[in-house]
Amino acid sequence: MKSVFSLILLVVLGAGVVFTLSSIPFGSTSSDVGEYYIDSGRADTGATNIVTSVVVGYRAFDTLGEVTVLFVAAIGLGAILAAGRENEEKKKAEWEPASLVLYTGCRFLFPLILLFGAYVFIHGHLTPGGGFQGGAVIASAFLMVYLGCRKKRISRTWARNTESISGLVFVVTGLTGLAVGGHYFLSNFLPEGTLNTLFSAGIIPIIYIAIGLKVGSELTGVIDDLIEESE
Amino acid sequence: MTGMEILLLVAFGGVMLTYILGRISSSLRNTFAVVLSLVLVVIIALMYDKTGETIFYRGFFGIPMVLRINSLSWIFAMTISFIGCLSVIFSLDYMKVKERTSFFYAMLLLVNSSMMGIVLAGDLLTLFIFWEIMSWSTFLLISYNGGPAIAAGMKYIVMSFAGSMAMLAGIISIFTAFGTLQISEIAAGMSSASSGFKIFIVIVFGIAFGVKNAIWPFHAWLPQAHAEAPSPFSAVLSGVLIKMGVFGFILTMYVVVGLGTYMSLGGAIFSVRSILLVMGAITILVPTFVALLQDDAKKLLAWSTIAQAGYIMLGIAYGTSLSMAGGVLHFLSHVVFKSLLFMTVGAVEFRTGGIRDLNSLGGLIKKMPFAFTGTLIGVCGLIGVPLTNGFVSKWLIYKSLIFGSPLLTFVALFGTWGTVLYSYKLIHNIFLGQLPEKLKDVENTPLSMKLPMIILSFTVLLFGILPGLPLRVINKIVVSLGFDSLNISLWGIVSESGMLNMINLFAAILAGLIAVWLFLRIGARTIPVKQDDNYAAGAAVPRDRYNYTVKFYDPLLRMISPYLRDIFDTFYMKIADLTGYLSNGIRKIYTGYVGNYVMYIVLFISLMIFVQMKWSPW
Amino acid sequence: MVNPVLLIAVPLGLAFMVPLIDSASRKLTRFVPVAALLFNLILCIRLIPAVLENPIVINLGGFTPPFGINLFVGPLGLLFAGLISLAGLVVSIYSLSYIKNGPVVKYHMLYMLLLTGATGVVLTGDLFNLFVFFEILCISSYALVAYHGDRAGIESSIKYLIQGTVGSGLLLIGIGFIYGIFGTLNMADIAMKIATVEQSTLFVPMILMVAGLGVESAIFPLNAWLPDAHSSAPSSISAILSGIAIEVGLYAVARIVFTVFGISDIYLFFAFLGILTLLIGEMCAFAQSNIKRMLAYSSIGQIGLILFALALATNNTVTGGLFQLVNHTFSKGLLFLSAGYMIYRSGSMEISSLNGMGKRMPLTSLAFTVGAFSLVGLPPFAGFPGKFLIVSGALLKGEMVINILVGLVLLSTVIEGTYFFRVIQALYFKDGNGEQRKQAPATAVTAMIALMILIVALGVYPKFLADFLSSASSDLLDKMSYVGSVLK
Amino acid sequence: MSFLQNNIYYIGAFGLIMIGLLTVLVKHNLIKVIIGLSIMDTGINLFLIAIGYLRNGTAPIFSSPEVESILMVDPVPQALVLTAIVIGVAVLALALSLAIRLYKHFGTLDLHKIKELKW
Repeated sequence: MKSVFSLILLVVLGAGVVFTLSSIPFGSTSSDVGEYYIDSGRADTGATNIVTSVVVGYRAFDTLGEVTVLFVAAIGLGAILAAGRENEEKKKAEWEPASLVLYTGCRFLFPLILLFGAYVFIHGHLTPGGGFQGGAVIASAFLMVYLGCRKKRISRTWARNTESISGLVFVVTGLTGLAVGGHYFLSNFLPEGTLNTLFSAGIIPIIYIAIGLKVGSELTGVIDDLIEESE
Repeated sequence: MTGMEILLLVAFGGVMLTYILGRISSSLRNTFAVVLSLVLVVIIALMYDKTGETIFYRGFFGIPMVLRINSLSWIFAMTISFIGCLSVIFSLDYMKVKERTSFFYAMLLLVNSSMMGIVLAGDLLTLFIFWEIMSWSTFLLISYNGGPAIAAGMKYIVMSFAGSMAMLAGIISIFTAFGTLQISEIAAGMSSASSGFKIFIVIVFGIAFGVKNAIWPFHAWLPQAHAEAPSPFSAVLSGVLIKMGVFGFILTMYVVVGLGTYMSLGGAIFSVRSILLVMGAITILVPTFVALLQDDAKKLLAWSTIAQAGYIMLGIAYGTSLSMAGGVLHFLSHVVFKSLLFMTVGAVEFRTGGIRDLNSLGGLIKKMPFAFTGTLIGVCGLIGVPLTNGFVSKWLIYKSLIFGSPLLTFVALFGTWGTVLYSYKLIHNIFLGQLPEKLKDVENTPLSMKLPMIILSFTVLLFGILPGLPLRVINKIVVSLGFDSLNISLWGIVSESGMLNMINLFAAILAGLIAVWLFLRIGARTIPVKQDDNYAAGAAVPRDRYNYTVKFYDPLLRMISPYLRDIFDTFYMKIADLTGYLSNGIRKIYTGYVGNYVMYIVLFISLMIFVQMKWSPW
Repeated sequence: MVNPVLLIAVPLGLAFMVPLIDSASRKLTRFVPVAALLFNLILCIRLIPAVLENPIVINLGGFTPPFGINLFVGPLGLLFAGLISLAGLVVSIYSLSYIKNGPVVKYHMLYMLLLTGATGVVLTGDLFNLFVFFEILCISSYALVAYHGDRAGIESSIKYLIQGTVGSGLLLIGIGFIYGIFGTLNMADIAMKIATVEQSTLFVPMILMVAGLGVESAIFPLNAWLPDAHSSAPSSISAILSGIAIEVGLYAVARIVFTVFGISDIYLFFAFLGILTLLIGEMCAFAQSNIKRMLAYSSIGQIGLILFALALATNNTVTGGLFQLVNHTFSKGLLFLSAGYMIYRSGSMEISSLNGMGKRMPLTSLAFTVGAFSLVGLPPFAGFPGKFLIVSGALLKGEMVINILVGLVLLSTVIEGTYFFRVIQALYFKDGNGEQRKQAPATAVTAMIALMILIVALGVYPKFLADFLSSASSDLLDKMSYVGSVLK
Repeated sequence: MSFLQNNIYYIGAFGLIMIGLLTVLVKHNLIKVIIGLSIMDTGINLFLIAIGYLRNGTAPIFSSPEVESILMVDPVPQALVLTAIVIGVAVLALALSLAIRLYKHFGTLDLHKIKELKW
């Protein structure tokens, strides 16, 4: 009964959506803003990956917000899990140690994955990729270690400080732009360099590195919190 | 800075200072409160016969807020400060045993100050602001005693707040219609407004002032509130506070709407005037007999207050210069004698340890002679015995009604008969008859209570013998409202329907009294007979059963009480219940299941889309 | 001239810095929010003269709109930013002593980020940026509601999260539609192009966006999370949620409906919705015996009133609505703050357990009374001028329908008065158990006194704010000047 | 048929959104509801991408100087989706941590049984 009613509601909703979509034909949209970005993105920001130039250049403020969202979620998760944990005694579960093959494999792969993650966010302005993707890859390396090596734990202070410093780097870069480069927050005050080289696009790589480290340490922190909870 | 600004500054500043001083020392605070209220009396007395307007504040969105003084405001302000001062003095002993006295004094003074603000207001915004301050401070005072006072306070504030909201609607309609709130300017705009608008204004203001003035059918809050409030405040409440409604009526009908318009407003049969008169008449008739039913002294006085408000209403609504003078004078009389009665009952309550039940009091005449004398004079005023102020004011009202509307006169007279009955019940059950055993050790009235009683009793008699004193001021009011001037002498009044000359009456009564006194003096000697000789036909009855004042007027009451059910009180309670029931039903939509909540969101969107696709209203 | 972007950047930077500060000195962390919000408040005050002259448009990253994101700091945005920092400052002072248990550092970070998110929402000129900041606001409030980790907190938090996520999903779909239709995300740009598209096409995006934002701003059928979340959160957070979060949601709705779409056919519908919200909120509050739930429902009612006032879309009513909004922030904040310590002392949220609090905690009870009187609209507190402006503005429209709605507003005020007076009676005139008299801690008292002074000052001298609000209301209603100042 | 072909991405996107919403509406296991929210998020992301799609378009990356800009898809929705994904992840993480706590308190994840706060 209830599901039927829900279905009817959704059908009505869908009808409205279809009606509106008829004015946005699929596959042929061209927006002024998008075209502008494609045409002058390289000149404006020095990044060849236009998505990056949008994410860290034109809409860098969004990205600052986005980083904050993740930050909020990580703290929030920590706070919720910590609040409940306070009033129960700690009992350490005995973990079965991982097999040698797994253990060695993980240890072998771990630096490689880290390196890959770093590559992804350092080259964010040149190739598909960026801080978030790189950060997620880095976090996956830690997740693998947690799953494979079991007993290994990261240092929370270390993770927290990385997170904090990289967040600060983002904000301070923005504020520096406010102070020196054209007096706009997050303006690109560094030289743009030559296209398609690593040292180009001004502040974009700096921000992406900060984001990469931040996202990596945040996600690792989240994983750590959840694993601690499961113990 | 004009006198009015100084007055309000002193009044409101004094409120705060009283509270702060109370934190330091209670005796310092008491002295300060008394001095403050005396100062207010003096300031207002100095403003006698002044008229003027002054803009005192523009901070409220630039709307000029005006204070103005004229004879109407003066007489009200004088009454407020006078009764306020006496009630503060009365409180000195009364409040000694209670806690949180600083709060009480501060609130009492705040009520007085805000009432002065109301009567001095020269624009409706000022009026409304002070009106609301008065409402909530009164609420805090009524609830002060806790227990049953909680319910009383709640009833008061809800009804009063509903009234205020009606008033706010009216005030803002006026503001949007004429772009001004100054009373003197509104009157000009009002004359050209449509009659529908005028009736709307009369209705909303009528509700607001009717609630405060406890006109039937808005009286439901009053009995409980008066009964449960601390007695010094009951005096203020019954004496002046509800008279703010009278002030409001005069202001709305004769100043805002205007005399000429008021007399012709509405249809032939259901004209505003006739409706108000009928409401006034019902307000006299029913509460008078409800008062008879009461066993609680303060409740009895409370119902009597409603009934007397009906007289004032009749006088004011009738709309001739004589009736207007009668109405205003009756307001003055009522203030004096009702405050006096509440104070005497309060003194009894204070000395007997909180007994207000008429069936368990009695015989206090010897213990508290002062209170008895005060009650006697007050009751005489209430009934309208000659040589008291009540006589003069009722005489004016009867005189003005008797030719125009004999029916209303009959109702008013009939009400007076009822008044006699309950007045006798009051004075007899408290002071006459047998003294119950447990009240043997009752002490005499303390000085701080005697003083206001003496002053008020004196005023009752003074205004009764020299009605010209208040009538001179009242005549100015009457003239300023657009009526003809009255012919007034110090001793009385001459009108087309008869004349009143208190000096003749006074002489006649004095002569009569002297004759009686001489006759008694020369004639018989009284032989005191012990009552218990013949009380129970010689049977041995426990002493505390001797009180024969239980179930006063029992047969009469049994006859009339079925007709006196307070349907409006029931009606309001039903509304309150219904609101509670409805609210309880509505909140069930928040079922606690989150799936439903999401459903509401989707439902909202789907409904919008459905409506839009089906009828395309947008 | 100071740059308004600091309003967002500095608290954000400080929030990122908190872990570092924490490892340096534990005690210092608590004062970070106070410092950040004090900074914001001073900044807002310094911006007032410049903003009153001309709205400040900040192009972030130096890209001109519509290509970059811009901040639009008009009187309205500045009003909200100032309100957020002021209320935030007061509540953060209160929190110094109120929040003692649990992960305190995380509390302060989340708290600061919540307010940063709110500031971002009110200042941004970009639709998607608004969404992002909105998410910061929402997610930090989900976490803060569950801060104590008790049964009620967790339950309400998860319910809030589900509804909030559905809401933000709908908002995002709406934004997607808008981008698909107009090819831009800049609000001014969209506002300019709005006439080029048929109205009926815009209906679904608009209703999706309004519904999405409506969840956060507690408009009637979308507000089921509110009573749970506001009543279960720590009281300092309830104060912020009631005083800031839903107002910011309402701001977003108003901005989108008035400035972005600006099609006046729909305004009356919102007025009806506002009245419905008002009545339902007040009625539900009337039936409550739990003090915080009662306050939460009363927030719904107030939001309804403000929505009604805004929806009438004249300068007077919007000014009145904004005034009422300011009043609601202060009064409801004060109510929650004072109720917080009373609940802390009595250990129960039932109104009956607050009996006799007037003797046990006089100042806290006084604060509650002032807040209640102000919310009900009694002079001389801040609620009265707000109500006066709303009613006079509404009656000035002179339409019969609106007159009737005004009647309903007054009726609901009576209902509201009834339940608040009931609590006040319980505080002062009912006998409680004879516990010792003990005041709230000094920081909490400071916060409450500050709010009380603000409420009385606004009530006595409303003109102080009214002029500013009047230019804020024209900021909201004057679509053309908004477009003009962004797209020079 | 051509309608289906032309709009397959939209249909897919809204299909996912509807499935997600329906899950939230009718399922009363909290984990399933969270999965529903996640599906809905995915659908929205797909929708955003679909809006910016250009038929036969390429990624907006000038990996070498000779790449032409004519057929590049709109980069804005991609940037938006990047943000939206992160937000989705954030909410998901928070929701799961709440679910863990909820289970500790109530011993169940059935939302019909978690109705202590109501009315």
